[in-house]
Amino acid sequence: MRDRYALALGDDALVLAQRLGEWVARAPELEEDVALANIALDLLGQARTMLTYAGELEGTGRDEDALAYWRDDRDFRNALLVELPNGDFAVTMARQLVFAAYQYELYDRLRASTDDTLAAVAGKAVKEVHYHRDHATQWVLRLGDGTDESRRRMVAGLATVWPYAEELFDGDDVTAALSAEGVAVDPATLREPWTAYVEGVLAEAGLERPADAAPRRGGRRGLHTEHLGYLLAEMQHLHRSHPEATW
Amino acid sequence: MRDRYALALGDDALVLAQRLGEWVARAPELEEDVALANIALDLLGQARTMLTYAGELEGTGRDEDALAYWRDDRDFRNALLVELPNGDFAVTMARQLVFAAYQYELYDRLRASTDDTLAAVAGKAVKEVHYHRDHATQWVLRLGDGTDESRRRMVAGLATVWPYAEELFDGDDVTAALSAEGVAVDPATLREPWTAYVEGVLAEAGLERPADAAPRRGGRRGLHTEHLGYLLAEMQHLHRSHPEATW
Amino acid sequence: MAATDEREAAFYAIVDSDGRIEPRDDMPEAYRKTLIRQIAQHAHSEIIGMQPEGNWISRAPSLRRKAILLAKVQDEAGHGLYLYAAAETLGVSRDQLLELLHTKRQKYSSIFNYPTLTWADVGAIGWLVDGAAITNQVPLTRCSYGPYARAMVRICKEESFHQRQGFESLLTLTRGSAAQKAMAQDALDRWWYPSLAMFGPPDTGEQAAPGGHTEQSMRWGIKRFSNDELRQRFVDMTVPQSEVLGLTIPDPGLRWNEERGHYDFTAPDYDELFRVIKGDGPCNEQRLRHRVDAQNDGAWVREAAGAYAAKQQARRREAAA
Amino acid sequence: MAATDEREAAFYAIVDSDGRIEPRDDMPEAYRKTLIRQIAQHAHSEIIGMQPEGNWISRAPSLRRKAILLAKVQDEAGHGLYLYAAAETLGVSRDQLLELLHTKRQKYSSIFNYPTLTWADVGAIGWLVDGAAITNQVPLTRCSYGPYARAMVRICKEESFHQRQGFESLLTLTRGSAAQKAMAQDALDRWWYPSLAMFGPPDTGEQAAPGGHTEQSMRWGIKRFSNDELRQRFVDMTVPQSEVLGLTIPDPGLRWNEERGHYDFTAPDYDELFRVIKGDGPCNEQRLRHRVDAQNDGAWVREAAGAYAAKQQARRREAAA
Repeated sequence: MRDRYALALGDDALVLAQRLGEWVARAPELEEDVALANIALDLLGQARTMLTYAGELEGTGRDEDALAYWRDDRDFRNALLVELPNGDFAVTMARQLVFAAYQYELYDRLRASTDDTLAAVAGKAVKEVHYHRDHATQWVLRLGDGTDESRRRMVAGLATVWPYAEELFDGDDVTAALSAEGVAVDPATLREPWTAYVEGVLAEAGLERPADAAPRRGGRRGLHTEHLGYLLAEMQHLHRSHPEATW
Repeated sequence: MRDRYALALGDDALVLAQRLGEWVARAPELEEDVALANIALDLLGQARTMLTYAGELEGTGRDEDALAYWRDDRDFRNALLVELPNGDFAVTMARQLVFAAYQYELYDRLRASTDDTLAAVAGKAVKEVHYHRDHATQWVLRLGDGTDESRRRMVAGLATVWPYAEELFDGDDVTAALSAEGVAVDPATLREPWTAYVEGVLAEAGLERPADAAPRRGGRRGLHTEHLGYLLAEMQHLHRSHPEATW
Repeated sequence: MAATDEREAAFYAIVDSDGRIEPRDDMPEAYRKTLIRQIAQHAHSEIIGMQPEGNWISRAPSLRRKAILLAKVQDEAGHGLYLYAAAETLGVSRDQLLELLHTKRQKYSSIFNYPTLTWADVGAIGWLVDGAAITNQVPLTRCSYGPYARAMVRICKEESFHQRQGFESLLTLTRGSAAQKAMAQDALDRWWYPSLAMFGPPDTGEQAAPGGHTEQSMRWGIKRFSNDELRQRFVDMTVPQSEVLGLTIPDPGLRWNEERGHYDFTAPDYDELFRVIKGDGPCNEQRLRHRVDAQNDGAWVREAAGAYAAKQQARRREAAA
Repeated sequence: MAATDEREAAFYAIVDSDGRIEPRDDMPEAYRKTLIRQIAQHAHSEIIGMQPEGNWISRAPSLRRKAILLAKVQDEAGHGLYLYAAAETLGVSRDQLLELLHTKRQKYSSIFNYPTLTWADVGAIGWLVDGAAITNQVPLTRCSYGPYARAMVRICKEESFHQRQGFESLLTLTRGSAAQKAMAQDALDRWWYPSLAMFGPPDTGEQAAPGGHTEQSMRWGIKRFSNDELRQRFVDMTVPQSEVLGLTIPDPGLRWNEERGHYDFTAPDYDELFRVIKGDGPCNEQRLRHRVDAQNDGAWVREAAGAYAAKQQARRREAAA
């Protein structure tokens, strides 16, 4: 059961790292090429640790690459939010704010996990994610309170990602059982601090909270958007083409 | 050696069919969804026949799918022109004009091939390609002689694809040997009728022949653009994921 | 007015004798409006329906399947063309109807608001969705409006071809590897209830459509059977096919009822159906956004074609003068 | 003018004693201009150089390699930042320099106008292209302009790390499957001569660069060795490494010359080099288009950041008043 928990956290990080990697050499300025690559690297590191741990826990000999490259999209457990296409920079920053604010609250609490590995990962990740959250916050402020065009785009970006936020706080049988044991964090407990933080940023940026729309969910059960299949085809093609190879 | 000839013709058709398929459900009008799918289907049919024949000739048991799905981009023999991204509708129509006008002259002559299979394929294909050429011609006229914007885009579209035309007329050891035997058509002999046709269309559309730029070539030797790898990753991923499966 | 009554009598005389109303015939305004809405919704479904299947053209796992799929999606575009043309005989233009689609004032079949997640979904759509569509549409080949009835004849013929291809594609999967069989079962699990929901709300009960519409459409000869009759027909046809495939329909309540001579089955979650119709399905926004983007991206092309045609006409006129 | 002469004497005194010129020191205008062009070209090469390798980030065949590659491309962006900052100490802005790049008035290294066709190309770029870059750049850590020399120290350290990673990646391929080994050899076949061409035209002969530039740069302490000296050094360093890899350098003329104490080798096709520099390489247009698109797509973001900063400043000023 812990393997399923580690897998979901690892898949979130892996898929978002893949999306952020698409920005490299196309960011609005050189500093952002550096920053986005840096965030992608942090997430990739988290993903590698989590997937490795998930593989150990399931005990079938699958390592990080077996899990990243040989599962089909129906077996991925990431939230839909992270697989959304990058859109423009405002969509990406809206997604970053929503996700990093969630991940920050998650890892902050997961440091107290009774599972030493999860606690250790969380201890390292929380510092990285603090920076990710800050980076997104700064940009939401700049874009929300910048020019008319940037404000319009920021509003649209938030509206695009907003329906995907709710899934982050969904519990399931895994999180219920593991949080009762003190291993996992009950995602529902993150909603309040997340809301406080995100609404604070929006208020400072002079942006309204997007209108409530029907939440989009399904990723944790392997019911993804049509976007994920393309992301995986690109990511996995070379690895799958040489099944026995070492790289 | 005939297998290499059939492979090059088949790869041209396969890769362009894949590109045109990307237009389906995004064409400028419903009639064009139908027309572009139709052209893609014709090309896919040509590709299947040519790849099947290439597989028979090489005698290693590779069928059309083995050749389409299990070769890497360095082994594809299509001209660079057909792998170019679709761009806007004007880029696609410029590419269609350049390619269909070439393919028409090619298949028109290949009907006289001493190779019965090639002659038969050509006999069927020349009728299809006559329609493709006419379709592209009509659009180049409409866009070139339509609005200011369409003219600007048509000029840009022609400039984009023009450097890739020359490769279509390149011969190599295969075409030299086979055209001497009457099996293949020497590509160089197609340049003159191609030029006459295309320049006629441009003149009627009131468009100038694009300025000469350094020709782009390499596809026939497996030296492709960076675009082909992505096209193949998407096309091949599912098939390669189930190496033993029948579909 | 007497003239109106007389015209109405003539209209009903044709309808009641199972004749065909043709574009130039008199028809009640409500009949015309209902038909436009129905044909337009059908046309919109064809063109939005290109997207979920089109999603797999580039990734089809064999060249043969790629060709079959490409041809199928092309047929859907063709069906859209026939149906918009049929609607145009009632005095609306394709552009007007598209505008109504793009501004959410006309709908398309909610089934296309579900994503195609795996290759097996393409087969499942052919088998189930086209199967349900045919069940709905075959009676319309005898509908009272001539152009619509004739379009339906052609469309049903092609769709039944597609339905067989979908079935055959799934059969190949279920006779293939374990992974392929699992993929097929997973697709059936996801598409079964949405397919049942394609027949619309139940005939009776709380969730039934507000009264009068069905009766009126039946009176006009543009609906021949009730939603539940058609749904039952679809289930009765599909269950034996699922047995040939060796797949399990995800309904523990499914069983043959000897007495009724029909299968009993669990009704779909109509609340979900209404949510998806209202706009909250997984892909509603994506599908409409894609359509509107295609329309907007192509605007300059359509304008150019119009400008060119006008220039050509002027030139011909000049040459003639 | 006497004052000028005096200032020039002070400049040469520093240069000749192997000292460092700092931004506030006097320097000849031609020195400043040459340095700006050289540093800018180097900075542009770093940021254009992100593209060919960036092309494989999404497709890297293991997560470890993906992380290494992402970090490497990030370092290149960082090098671009240091170098633009070094150029800015000479009185030009990054925006001005980017504008010169985007309008083809300044160049970047032609090596990046070749495509990365396979994963092995990423390793080959690390091994050969970074290897050649280091050979060129190590002497620049002692160059006469302080900010440039200091940037080079940091860059060379990171690049030599990248070079080892590229070598190690290729080594894994050559010790892997037959397909992997073939991929590595193919990459070496394609990247060898373009790498040799990175050192520029030969010192002598018809194709030599028109006279004077090299001498002047040497006199100024911003070039320490001739193109052919550096090329020879690169070949001498690389051949033994290719032997460890078990790969064959695609030059039948390559052999150890006992007498010279160097490898003899076939010179690259300088005509091709000039064609690629002129703009006719396989990817010149693609690389520049990608860069200009990124710049244009990001314009609204940079404007917003500027507007926000101005508002914040105004607010602080108001609060202080």
